[in-house]
This record gives sequence, C-alpha cells and structure tokens, in this order.
Amino acid sequence: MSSKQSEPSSYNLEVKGLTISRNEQPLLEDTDLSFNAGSITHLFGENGAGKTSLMRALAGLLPLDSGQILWNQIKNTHPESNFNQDLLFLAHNLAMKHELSIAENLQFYSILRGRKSSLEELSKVAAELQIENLLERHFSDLSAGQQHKVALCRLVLETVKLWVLDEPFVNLDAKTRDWLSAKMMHFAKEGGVVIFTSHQAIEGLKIHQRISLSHSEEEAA
Amino acid sequence: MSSKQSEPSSYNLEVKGLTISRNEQPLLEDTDLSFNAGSITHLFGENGAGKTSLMRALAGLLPLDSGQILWNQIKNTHPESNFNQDLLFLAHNLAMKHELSIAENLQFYSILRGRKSSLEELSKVAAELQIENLLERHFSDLSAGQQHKVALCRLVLETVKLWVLDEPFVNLDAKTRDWLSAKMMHFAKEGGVVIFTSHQAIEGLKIHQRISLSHSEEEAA
Amino acid sequence: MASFSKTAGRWFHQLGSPKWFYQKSVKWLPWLWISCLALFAFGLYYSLWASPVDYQQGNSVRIMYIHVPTAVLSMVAYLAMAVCAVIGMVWKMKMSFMAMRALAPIGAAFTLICLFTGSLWGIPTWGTWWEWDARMTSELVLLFLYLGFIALHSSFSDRTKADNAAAILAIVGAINIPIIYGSVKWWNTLHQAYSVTKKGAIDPQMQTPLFIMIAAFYVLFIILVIIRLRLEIMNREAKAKWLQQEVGLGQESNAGANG
Amino acid sequence: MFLTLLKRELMLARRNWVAVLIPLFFFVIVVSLFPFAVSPEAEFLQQIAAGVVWVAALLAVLLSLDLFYRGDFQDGSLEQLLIMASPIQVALSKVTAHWLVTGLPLVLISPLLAGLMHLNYAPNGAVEMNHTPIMMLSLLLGTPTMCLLGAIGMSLSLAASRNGMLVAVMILPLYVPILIFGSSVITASLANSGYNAQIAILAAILLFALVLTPYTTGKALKVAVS
Amino acid sequence: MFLTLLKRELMLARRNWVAVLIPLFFFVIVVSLFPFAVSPEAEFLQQIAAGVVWVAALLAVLLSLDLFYRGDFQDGSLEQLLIMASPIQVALSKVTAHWLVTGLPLVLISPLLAGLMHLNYAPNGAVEMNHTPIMMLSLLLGTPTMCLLGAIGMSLSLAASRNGMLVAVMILPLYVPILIFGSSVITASLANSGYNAQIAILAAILLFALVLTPYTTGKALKVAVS
Ligand code: HEM
Ligand SMILES: Nc1ncnc2c1ncn2[C@@H]1O[C@H](COP(=O)(O)OP(=O)(O)OP(=O)(O)O)[C@@H](O)[C@H]1O
Ligand SMILES: Nc1ncnc2c1ncn2[C@@H]1O[C@H](COP(=O)(O)OP(=O)(O)OP(=O)(O)O)[C@@H](O)[C@H]1O
Ligand SMILES: [Mg+2]
Ligand SMILES: [Mg+2]
Repeated sequence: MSSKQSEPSSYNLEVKGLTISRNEQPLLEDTDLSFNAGSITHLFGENGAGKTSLMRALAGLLPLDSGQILWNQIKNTHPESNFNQDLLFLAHNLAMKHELSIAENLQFYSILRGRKSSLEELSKVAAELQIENLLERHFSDLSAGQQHKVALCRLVLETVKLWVLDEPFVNLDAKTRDWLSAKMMHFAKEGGVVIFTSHQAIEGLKIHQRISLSHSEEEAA
Repeated sequence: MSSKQSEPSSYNLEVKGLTISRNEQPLLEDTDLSFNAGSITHLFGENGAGKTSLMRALAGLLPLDSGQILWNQIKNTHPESNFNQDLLFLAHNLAMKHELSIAENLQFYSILRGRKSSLEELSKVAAELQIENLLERHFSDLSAGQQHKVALCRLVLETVKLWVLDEPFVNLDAKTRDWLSAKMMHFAKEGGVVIFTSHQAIEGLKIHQRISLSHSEEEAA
Repeated sequence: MASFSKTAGRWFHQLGSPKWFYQKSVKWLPWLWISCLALFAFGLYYSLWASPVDYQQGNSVRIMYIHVPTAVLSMVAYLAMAVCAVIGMVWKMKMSFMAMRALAPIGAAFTLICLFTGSLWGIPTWGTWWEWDARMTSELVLLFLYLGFIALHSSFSDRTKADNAAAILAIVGAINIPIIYGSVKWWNTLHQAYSVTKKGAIDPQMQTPLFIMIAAFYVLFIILVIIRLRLEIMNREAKAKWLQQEVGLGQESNAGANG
Repeated sequence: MFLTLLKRELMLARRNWVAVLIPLFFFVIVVSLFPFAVSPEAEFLQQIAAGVVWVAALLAVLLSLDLFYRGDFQDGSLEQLLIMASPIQVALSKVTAHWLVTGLPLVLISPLLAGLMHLNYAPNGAVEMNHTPIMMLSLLLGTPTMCLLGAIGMSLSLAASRNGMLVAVMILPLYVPILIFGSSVITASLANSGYNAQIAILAAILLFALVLTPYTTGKALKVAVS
Repeated sequence: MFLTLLKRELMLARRNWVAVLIPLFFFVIVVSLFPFAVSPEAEFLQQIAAGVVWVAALLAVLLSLDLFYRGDFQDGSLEQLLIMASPIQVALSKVTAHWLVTGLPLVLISPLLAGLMHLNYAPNGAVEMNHTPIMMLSLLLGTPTMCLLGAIGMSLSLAASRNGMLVAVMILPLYVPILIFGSSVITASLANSGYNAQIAILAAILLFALVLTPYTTGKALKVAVS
C-alpha cells in the first residue's frame, strides 16, 4: 500500500499492521505505511473510503483495533515520542470558537503550543491571506473561505513537524490554494512530514507519495 | 455585471438595483442580474467576495438594503410569486439533523414540499449515490462526503424550479461530481434555473452565464 | 416620510445623518453645559442649604434631590430607547440605532444611582437597605432589562444584527414595563403586612428645588447622550472620509472655541 | 404547513426524549428540595408551595428552550425552515411543540408536587380543601406565556452567543408579571379569597402574548439567520 | 500545560466584561424571582433563603455546562485539545475554569443576595446574627462538587452520542445530596443549631469527587471524540 522510501531521515511516521474500523466494519486491515521527513503524501479515495478515519487514527483520536503507530521509532501514545507536540491536525471541523475573534482563536492554539504568537506575527500571516482587516471579527461572521483561511493560519503560527490535513483545499479560492501548496512544499523542504486528502487535483503541488484507499479493500498507488 | 439573455422563458429570476451589505459595508451596489429558465449560472469570486451573501439575499434570508428580486415578474416576498415553493437553496450548512437517520432527514424536507417521498424513491437516489446501505444510519455517523451526498439527494426528491447551490461540489469524489453536473444540466434542460458557486473548475459542466463578484467592486464576466 | 411636514421632514432627515449630527452637536454642547451647570448650582444651593430639614427624616431627606431625578430619568431613558428602536426598525435609520445603543448605559447608570441612593435612604428611614416595595422592585426589574439589552447588544460582532436584535428586545421590554409596574404594584398592595413610612404631600419648599434638580439632571442626561452618541458615531463611521477630515478640523474648531 | 412543522418538532423532541425529560426532572427535584432545605412542616410548606412550584416551572421552561432552537440554528435547518415556511409559522410551530413537550407535562405532573408541598393541608379538624385544580389551571394559563416569551429571547440570542444564561438574563425580568399573578392565584385560593381576577389577568396576558409574540419571534428568527 | 489550558478556558469564557457578568446577573435575577412568587416579607424570605440561593447556584452551574463542554465538542476544539494535552489535564482545566468562572463569582456575590433575601433578618428586639459567612462557606464547598459532577455528566453525554442526555439525567439526582446538605448548613445556622456535621459531609463529598471524577471525565471525553 505504501511506496517505501528507505533513505534515513530525521522525522518519520510509521504505521505497522494497522487495522481500524467504523461501525464494526473494517476500513483498513493490517496495513503498513510510512511517511518520511520531507515528503508530501496525498491520501485519496471515494467518499467514505476511510481517509478521515485513517487520519484520526494517526492523530490518536480513533482507537486502533490492532497495530501501532510509531513516531521516530517510538509509539505515538508514549510521552517520550513527543508526538502530540509535533503534530498539527486540521479536520473538517475547523475547531474555532464562533463567538471569539480571529485573533483570540489563533492565539489560544499558539499558547497551547507553548508560545503565544505576537500580534505582528498574526497580522503578517493574516495579510498574506487577505484577512488582516478581520482580526477583530467574530469567527462566525466570516465567509466559509475566510473561516478556512483562519484555520490555515495555524500552519504558520505553530511550529510542528507533522501536518495532517483533512481536505485543506476545500472552499479556498485559487490564490489561497496556491499559497497553501507553496506552504506545504516549503514545509516539506524543511524536513516536515505532510499528509493530506483532497478530492480535487492541485496544480503546482509536488506530491511524493499517493495512497489510495477504497471501500473495504486497499491498494497501493 | 450580467450577460442579459433576452429570450422569453417560462421561469425567470430577475434582480433589480440590488444593494446588499455586511457589517455596514456594501458588497453589491445597485446591481441588475437576470437568471433565465434553462440556464446554469456560475457565481465566482475570491473568498469573501459576497457569493454566499448574494445567494442568501436571493433566498430571502439576507435583508436587502435596496432593490428587488422578481420571480416571474412578481416580488419574491409576495406569496403569489410562489417563490418559496419553487426554490431549493443548499447552503454550506447542510441543514440535516445529526440525531435523525438519513431517510428521516430527507423525508422531512419532501414533506415540507407537500409530498412525502416514498422509500423506493429514496433508495433509488441513494443507490445512485452509493449511500443506499446507509439510509438508516444517523447523519452524524457519515463521512463528510457522504453527508454532502445526503444533502444532494434533495435535488432529486423535491420538485422545484430554481436551484441555488452554494459550493455543491465540495467534499465530493469525482464520480459524484459527475453525477451532480449531469443532474444540473438535466434540470436546466427541463427548464429549471440553476445558480451555483464553486472555486474549482468542473469538467463537463456546461455553464451558460458566469458572474464574477469582487470585493467592493463588481464587473461583468 | 411623505406625511411629515416639510420642515419636520428635513429635521428628521438631518437627524438621520451622522455627519450632520456630529458637526452640529459640537455647537450645542457648550450651551448645554452652561445651562446644566447653572441649574445644578442653583438647585444644589436651594436643596442643600435653603430648603427645610424634614421633621421626620432630618437631613437624609436631601438624598431625595438626587434620588427622584434619577428615578425619573431612568424611565425616560428606556422609553427613548424603545422609540429609537422603533424608528430604526421602521425607517432603517442607522443613526436611530446608534442613539439607542448610546442611551442604554446611561439609562442603566441612572437606574443604578436611583437604586443606590434609594437604598442609602432606606437605612435611616426604614432601617433596612432593601424592602420589596413596589417602586423599588420595578426599578430593580428595569435595571435587569437594561442589563439584558446591553448584554445582548454586546454579544454580537456584526453591528447590523446587534442593532436589529437589541431593538426587538427594547420594544418588547417597553411594552412590558407598564405590565410589570402594574403587576408589582398590585402584588405589593396585596402584601401590605410590613411598615413603610407612608408619605404625605410634599412641602412646596421642597418641591421647587426638586423641580430644579430634575431639570438639571435632564440637561445632564441630554449632554451625556450626545457625548456617547458622538463616540458611537466615531466608532462606527471610523472609515468614513468625512469623519477623518472632521477629526482634524474638529480639533481646530474646538481650540478656537476654547481659546 | 403548520402541522407539518409541528410534526417535525415533535419527532425531533421524541428523538431527544431524554433531553426533554431533564426539565421535568429538574422541576420535580427543585420543588422537592424545599422540604429538605426549608422545613418539612406542612403548614409552612403549604404557604410557600405556590411560589416554589411556579418558579420551578418557570426555570424548567427556561432550561428546555435551548433544545428547541439552538440545534436548528447551528445545523442550518432553521434557515431552510424559514425559506420554506413563513417566519410566523415556524415560530408558532416551535412554541407549540415546546409547550406540548415541556409546559403541558409540567402541568400534568404538578399534582404530585402539590402533594409533596402539602398544598391541600388543613389544620386538624378543618374540612380539607382541594387547591390542586386551581394550581393546575394557573400553570395551564401561565406556561404557554412563558414559552411564547422565551421564544423571543431565545431567537434573539441564537446568533449572539451560546451562553444559555444570556436568554435567562433577557427574559426572566419579563416573566415577573406572570409569576406574580400565577402564584397569587394559588395563594388566594389558599386564603379562601377570590382568584377570578388573577385568572382573568393571566388569560389576558396569554392572549396578548399569543397575538404579539409569534410575529416578533419570527422577526427575531429572521435576524438570527441573516 | 494545565495552566495553559486553564488560561484558554478562562479567556474563552470571559472574553468581555459583559460575558463576565452574565452568570452573576442570572444568579441575582433567579433569586429575586422568589420574593415575587412567595412573599416579600422578611421572615418568610429568611426561611426560604437557603433553598433559594442553593437552587439558583445549581441552575447557574447547570446552564453554564453546555458552554464549556458541548461547544468545544461541536466545533472540533475538544479533539484539538485532546491531541495537544492529556485527557485528565483537559478535564481538570475545564472543571477548574468552569468553577472559577461560574462557581466562585456566585460565592462572592452571595452576600448581596443574603441582603435581598433578608437572611440576617431578626425580629424586633432580637440580637442580629450574621449568617452570611456560613452561607458563603457552604457554597464554597458545594459549587466545586457540582462542577465536577456536571463535568462527568456532560462528557458522558457527549460520549454516548445516541441518547446522550440520559447520562445527564442520571447526574442530576447526584446533585440532590449536595443541595440538601448545602442548604441545611444555612438552615441549621438560622436555627442556631450545629452545622459542623453538614460542612464535614460537604467537604468529604468534594474530596471524593475531586479524586474520582477527573479521570472518568477524561476517559469520557476521549470516547466522545473517537
Ligand atoms: C421608580 C423608581 C422610583 C421613583 C419614581 C421614586 C420616587 C421617590 C419619591 C418621589 C420619593 C419621595 C417620596 C416622598 O418623600 O414623598 C421617594 C422616596 C424614597 N425612595 Fe424612591 N423612587 C424610586 C425608586 C426607589 C428605589 C429603587 C429605592 C431603593 C432602593 C427607593 C427608596 C426610597 C426611599 C428609602 C425613600 C424615602 C421613603 C420615605 O420617605 O418613606 N426608591 N422615592
Ligand atoms: N454571518 C456573517 N455576518 C457578518 N458578516 C459576514 C457573515 N458572513 C460573511 N460575512 C462577510 O461578508 C462578506 C461576504 O461574505 P460571503 O460569505 O458572501 O463570501 P463568499 O463570496 O461566499 O466567500 P467564500 O468563497 O469564502 O464562501 C465577507 O467579507 C464576510 O466577512
Ligand atoms: N463518526 C462516525 N461514526 C461512525 N461511522 C463513521 C463516522 N464517520 C464516518 N463513519 C463511517 O466510516 C467510513 C469511513 O469514513 P471516513 O470519514 O473515514 O471517510 P472519508 O474517506 O474521509 O470520506 P470523505 O471523502 O467523504 O470525507 C464511512 O463508511 C462512514 O460511513
Ligand atoms: Mg473525510
Ligand atoms: Mg461562501
């Protein structure tokens, strides 16, 4: 299922013998995967194939039926793996508080990472995404794409090593899609690991690994 | 801003001198638009340009600052225009109850249209969308794309004359995108009016009118 | 609007323009301040020195000269708020909503002062700072209404929505105030068990200073509303060109007026 | 259309039947707390019974508001309803369902509480009077008004904040008249004096609310989705 | 990490001064409903004060639970928190914030309510007793327990997605003992009898809850997001 890359690398996410299921139906069975530093992986498959479920399992949210997930050779649930600090998971749900302003929302997360981002940093990334005028607006008073952009700001404001992005290109206009592709490639170049899903093809994004999931059967791509 | 089509037609949505604003900032000013029977209109523009706001204004949810919306020459707020019965508006929010099953959710909306759809009809469209096994599942236990598919079933189950679809292609796999394009073209061919937004290009969809919105200034496309 | 007479129509129109109001109100303020100070000077002198000491209550009766005017204004403010709400909703007049928003904290403050002075007065006269007396109780409910309004309005970030929602609340509240007052009064007369020193007619020697103080507080109230409304305009029209010019020009003309 | 909407609301409530029970539970628990918290003496309980039952009913109605409005707002159903039906119909169907599911059960369960609070206690020897029907009548007239007023508050606060206490802060002051007249019906009955006037006033307030609030709630719902 | 999480919760709940005051307004308004419903006479009010203040406190805690748990669950924040921190930390931070934001202010403002409810009323001639500190103590011990138990109920109900609220209904009866002991502390003080036993029980319940509930809550939160 995965195209193994054997070059040694600083960060490395490995999945061994993974079985996960939803509603008592297995989605993945005894699967091995590996995601190396500097690589961008595209998970694809039909609706309901199990992409989101796999990502949630990687993030430690969905209990595994069997198998293990290793971050730098250490189990991801082990505190020493530092997995939780290294991971940034963006889900369909943007995880922003509707009744708070954009700035407040983003600052929570950067505080949780241990370093409150300054207002300048905030305005800088907001300016790149053309939402600098909206920093004081409630999250609920934004358009769908603007809300999405706010969530994307986290990619810049938080220093991590692994991005797990569920449908990050949805609702974005072309300019922002390009911005995100560039950010992803830059992050990978600096040694980060990127895993994302998308139903649309993204022009200009260099993808190193494609993993296809399909209903009850999986195949390498 | 709009490319007027002067052919006479059975259904016709016309917008005259429309001004709408958000947060006291105008998004559209004194705009005339017209959407004719049998046409598919693509609204496009950057994030935050006002596509959703325009659609909500068309649907009667966002109050107009000035101007009027005419459905078959009658104001849309007037009961005689029958506008509310003729309109199907799919928003970013899928408007489905998480604690109800798919079948219940869909049946409720068809009842509101005045005709409860039978279980066969339901299974038929669900089968087209590969969600026929999920009809008894709670809406919350579906994947993002499956949830979206459920909302799309409404297009088949409810008999209306105007579709206003906000980002209908989001989260869908390629097969379902094709299904939706085909449905849209079929609906238009039968004399329906389709207005939709999308940030992605949809292959195979024949679009009759494109309207571009942009921040604080609008231009015809 | 067509039914308005021509001058009234123009007035209405002008009042509806933040720019017009912002520019004109600067000129009204000095006059208002002068009359306010004069009324207060006169009223305070009259009430604190020249009026008689109450034979029952002694000097504590002087609290009345603050208590009663604030009580009156607390209700006037709510009424004004509701009127602004109606105008704002019917004629979609932004300025009216701004006035509504400006009135709320001022009304709440007057209500609070009325409650506070009333409680203070209660300690010498009734021996307790709180009794469930009809007037006091309905004043308390009024305070709650103000607080509800403010809480609602400031829970939105979209001003249009905040204005519309809060306006509905203000109107609903205004319809309810007479009902609340009536019910509380009725309820209170039902439970007359406890002793309140019931009041006789007011001595005219107290009435005159009281009227002066009421007038003084009225003017003060108007001044406060204008100031808050100007702040509100500055806040909301921050991006408008006229205001940006005005802030520059305004300083000059202020300096001219003061110097 | 109204019936369709009502049926939908009732179906949803049935799905969440446990959530619907919480306010009822709460009602019973709050009332039954007082014998413990205050004094178990029948005479005393009888005197506070009216007030306690009424306040508890009022709070129960308040607690249950969220269930009927917030969910529909958050998942976008509310705007669909407002597109397909008139705001007044939506408002009325919600209020009716809310009352049928919360208000009416409160009324029906109140005799139990009357027993707990020794509402019909008579000092030894005296002929026992039955005040329970009067209490039920007062609640029957009062709870719909509470639902109607609560609907306004809830709709206004939907778009503003998720804080359930915001509604309470806005609406509780408006409940004061109903509370006063409602509880005084029972008190008057206990004192063997007439209570027709209060009943009439309660009914008048209800009518008044019935005429005015659905329109207002509809407006407020429109503001919420705008 | 706990402190960071706590800070987040506090910031979230308290983003502007109005939001800070809403629970307090609520508490005051609910308490002041009772004089309308029961009677404004000081003697009466004094007797029901304990129960009333306790019920109002419970209600405030109950109504604010949603804001702290369901909101985070629905918008996906909860899973983000659980990715970044351990479940027990998340649970503890939520409970602490909830108490600091709802429970503590209630305790602090309760003297005002003691005044409104004439808690320290003494019939003419009698020496006035001050029961306010006792009331505050009882609330100080009782409110954290309510927050802890509420957290379990709420997170279990998030976890059991179907009939989630069922669990919440099961938690509500657990509040009853706290209510009874809490208000009886005040009643005992009013009756000039000893209240040390009740205080001790309240404290014991609190300790018990403090030890057992955070782990359970954390587990339930984890199940909820899976
Ligand atoms: C609707 C609001 C109120 C109005 C219009 C009002 C008006 C007045 C007036 C006209 C008097 C003078 C009565 C007289 O000497 O004949 C008075 C006295 C008094 N008021 Fe108020 N008041 C209001 C609210 C309050 C409140 C909220 C409190 C307490 C918190 C309060 C406490 C008192 C006290 C203690 C006195 C002196 C009573 C006495 O002389 O027996 N009042 N009020
Ligand atoms: N609920 C709301 N309340 C207040 N302002 C809003 C609200 N929704 C959107 N806006 C503002 O109105 C403007 C237009 O938003 P709209 O949702 O119409 O954009 P859009 O074209 O649909 O964008 P997107 O492609 O991101 O969906 C934006 O600037 C946005 O900030
Ligand atoms: N919360 C849930 N509870 C139970 N079952 C679920 C849940 N979410 C998804 N499922 C089921 O698990 C399967 C995989 O879902 P998943 O969300 O992983 O799909 P996906 O590949 O992300 O699809 P999409 O492209 O639609 O996002 C689906 O069949 C779906 O019905
Ligand atoms: Mg998915
Ligand atoms: Mg949009």
